[in-house]
Amino acid sequence: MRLTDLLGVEVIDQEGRSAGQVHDVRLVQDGPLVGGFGASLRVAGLVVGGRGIGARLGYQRRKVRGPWLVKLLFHWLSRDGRYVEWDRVQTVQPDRILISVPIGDLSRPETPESG
Amino acid sequence: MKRLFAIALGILTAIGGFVDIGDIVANAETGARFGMSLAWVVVVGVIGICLFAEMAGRVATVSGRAVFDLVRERLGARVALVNLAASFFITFLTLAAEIGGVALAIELATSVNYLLWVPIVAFLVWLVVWRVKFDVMENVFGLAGLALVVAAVALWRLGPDWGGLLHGATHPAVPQGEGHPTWWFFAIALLGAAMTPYEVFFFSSGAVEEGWSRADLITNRLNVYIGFPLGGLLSLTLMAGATLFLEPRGIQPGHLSQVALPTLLVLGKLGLAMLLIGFFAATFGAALETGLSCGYAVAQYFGFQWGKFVRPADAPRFHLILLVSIAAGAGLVLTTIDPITITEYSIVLSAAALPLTYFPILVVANDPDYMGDKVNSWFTNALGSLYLVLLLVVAAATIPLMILTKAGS
Amino acid sequence: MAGRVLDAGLHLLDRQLVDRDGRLAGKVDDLELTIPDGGGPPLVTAILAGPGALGRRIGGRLGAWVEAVANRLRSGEDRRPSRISFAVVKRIGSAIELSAPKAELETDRLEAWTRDHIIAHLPGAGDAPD
Amino acid sequence: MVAGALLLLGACTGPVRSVDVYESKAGQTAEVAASAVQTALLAVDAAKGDKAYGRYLTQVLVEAEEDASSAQGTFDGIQPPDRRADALRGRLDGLLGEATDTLAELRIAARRGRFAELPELARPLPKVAEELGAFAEAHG
Repeated sequence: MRLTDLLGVEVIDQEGRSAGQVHDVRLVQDGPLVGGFGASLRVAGLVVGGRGIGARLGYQRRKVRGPWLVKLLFHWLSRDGRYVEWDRVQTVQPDRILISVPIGDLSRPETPESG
Repeated sequence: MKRLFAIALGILTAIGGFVDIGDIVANAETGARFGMSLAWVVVVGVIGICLFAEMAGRVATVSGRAVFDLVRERLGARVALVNLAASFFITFLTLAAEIGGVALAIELATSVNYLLWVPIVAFLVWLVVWRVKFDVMENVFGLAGLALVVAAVALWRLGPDWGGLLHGATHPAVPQGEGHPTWWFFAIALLGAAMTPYEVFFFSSGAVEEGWSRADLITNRLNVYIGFPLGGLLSLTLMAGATLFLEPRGIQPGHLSQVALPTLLVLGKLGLAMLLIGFFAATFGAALETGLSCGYAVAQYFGFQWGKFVRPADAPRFHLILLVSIAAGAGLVLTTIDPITITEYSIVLSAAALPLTYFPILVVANDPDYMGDKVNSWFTNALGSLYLVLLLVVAAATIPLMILTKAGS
Repeated sequence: MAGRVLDAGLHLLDRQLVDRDGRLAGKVDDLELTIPDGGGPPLVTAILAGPGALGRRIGGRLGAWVEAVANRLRSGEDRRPSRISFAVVKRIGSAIELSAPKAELETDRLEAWTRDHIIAHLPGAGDAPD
Repeated sequence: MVAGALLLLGACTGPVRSVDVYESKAGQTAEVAASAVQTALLAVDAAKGDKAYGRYLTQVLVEAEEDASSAQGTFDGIQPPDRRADALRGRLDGLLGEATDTLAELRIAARRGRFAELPELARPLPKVAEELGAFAEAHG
């Protein structure tokens, strides 16, 4: 599997409702050791939402403050963002990802502050 | 002392490096047609390029990442590719215009048709980017470009009605017999000439080429804040010369030779010789910068090794792009399309394309992951947001105005 | 054990690769995710770089074409993009630093080809930038 | 597409409009020619004061002649729509002819290095420039 097999794919809950597309994939560095890198990166969950515009600009992080006009705009654009824990992912298909949790119960994504 | 020398050198080369074929053509044409009524655009453009170049230089210095590297990081592979295609095309057009400009300057000195000079000029441009050390290249052509100061000397010697010029510049109004769309179209051309995207590609990549560190941030600021405004002043003297000599006679400059008329009528042969040297150095220097910028943009998008700080054999794809771009640029001029026409299109499209690179830089300059404590100040952000809106309006207005005015004709 | 948290798109994708000697070695065009033998969440096992991986990122007809051409160039081998094992990744910052020289990476082949077949033939290609 | 639309627009309009179009084209042509003549006059001034190199002067004069004659050529290629346009054409052609003839003489002299003769040869030019300017003003 590649990262691009997840990015941009529509996320659907058991009632067939869409939570939008995968905007990003959250990783945690706590997997088995690999070479000089240390613990490997493990997929922890999916950041999903309706509009993908500006997902890559990094305005989800609180420490990126300005310019406020731009920050405001992209905050508003990503207001319906949700986070799906990886253990809630049931199947990954080429055109959609099925999750076991109703989209109403999903939390807001808390983007890691430091990379 | 050595540091002071380095700063002075940086400022001087920034002045000489600011003016290129686009500034020469845009300022002379505007002065001849609209007098000083569009001088304010040069001021707006200079402030804009200072803002943009300072941010890009600071980002490159602190994070080691040049403009197109960041464009791709912030916009993703797909959007950044569209961005690359547009930016590369415009930079390439500018490269062709500069090669043509060098050939035209030599034609004026030799009376031998410029088309015969084009292959030779292209070869020399390639030879310099292939062989000559980065800082030598930058300093030699930047300093030689200062010969253009002769246009300012001529203006001074002439002792024109300064009050009248200033009045024209501070009371912008569309001259009689000219339409508003045309006036605004020329305003966009002037803005694009002052704020050309390649200047920023080159400036930020140059910071990496020269291995700038945080200690050089002050040099970055001084180069930009002193050098560029003085460069802008130099292009305004070309506008003033056209206002005084060409506008009253109804001369519409379509050739480089006409731009030189005001200077030689005041200063004679020596003035003419200096001006031609200035034209040559400014356009040749800009041909080097645009050629390198073609390579920088593509290599940075794909992550190829780029730069003149390594052996050519260690940056093979970068040097291949340079070689092909320069050859193709010469090819475009050899189709006998008037280099002045290429210049006119390149500066107008430059203005339209500015948000593509300006926006990602504005965003990254606010990101502490890259910048640490060197993120934008509130003042820079306030001004930066103002310019973002301005550049978006310009980008949206350019193509409709171009069609409406038949490209200002 | 709470490890460092990263967003793959924000912190890894499209970042510059820098080799052991500070040379630029391509971009992170995609990531290889592998589900461990015992099951569980996928692990990032490699960085995918080069046209074979980039094609899919670009998408559309152009992307498919880039990927097809890249696969063509890898004649005789399996049709997969060049990969860099995560074992040689040293640090993730504003660039991704690797612990290997780029000549040892399979992503270096196009660069090497351009050098050996074109640039090296021009006089002075190997001269140091004095 | 835009060019196509303009073409269509042009085809659908009546003769009155075409006369207007023709007149504005005539005005533009006069403007370009006037600009070329004025440029040549400045070059002659420079020659008089020995302010410029011969090669440069030659180049300026060659370009001025080219500009004027190419404007004339383009204008002559446009079909005048009616009698009134014929009259306009006749008047402008006379001026353009005078301009290009004189510019050609200047170019020939400059190519031969006879820069001292330029002021004498250029004597008709100020009047031509003035008339072209007035024509452009009246029909712009």
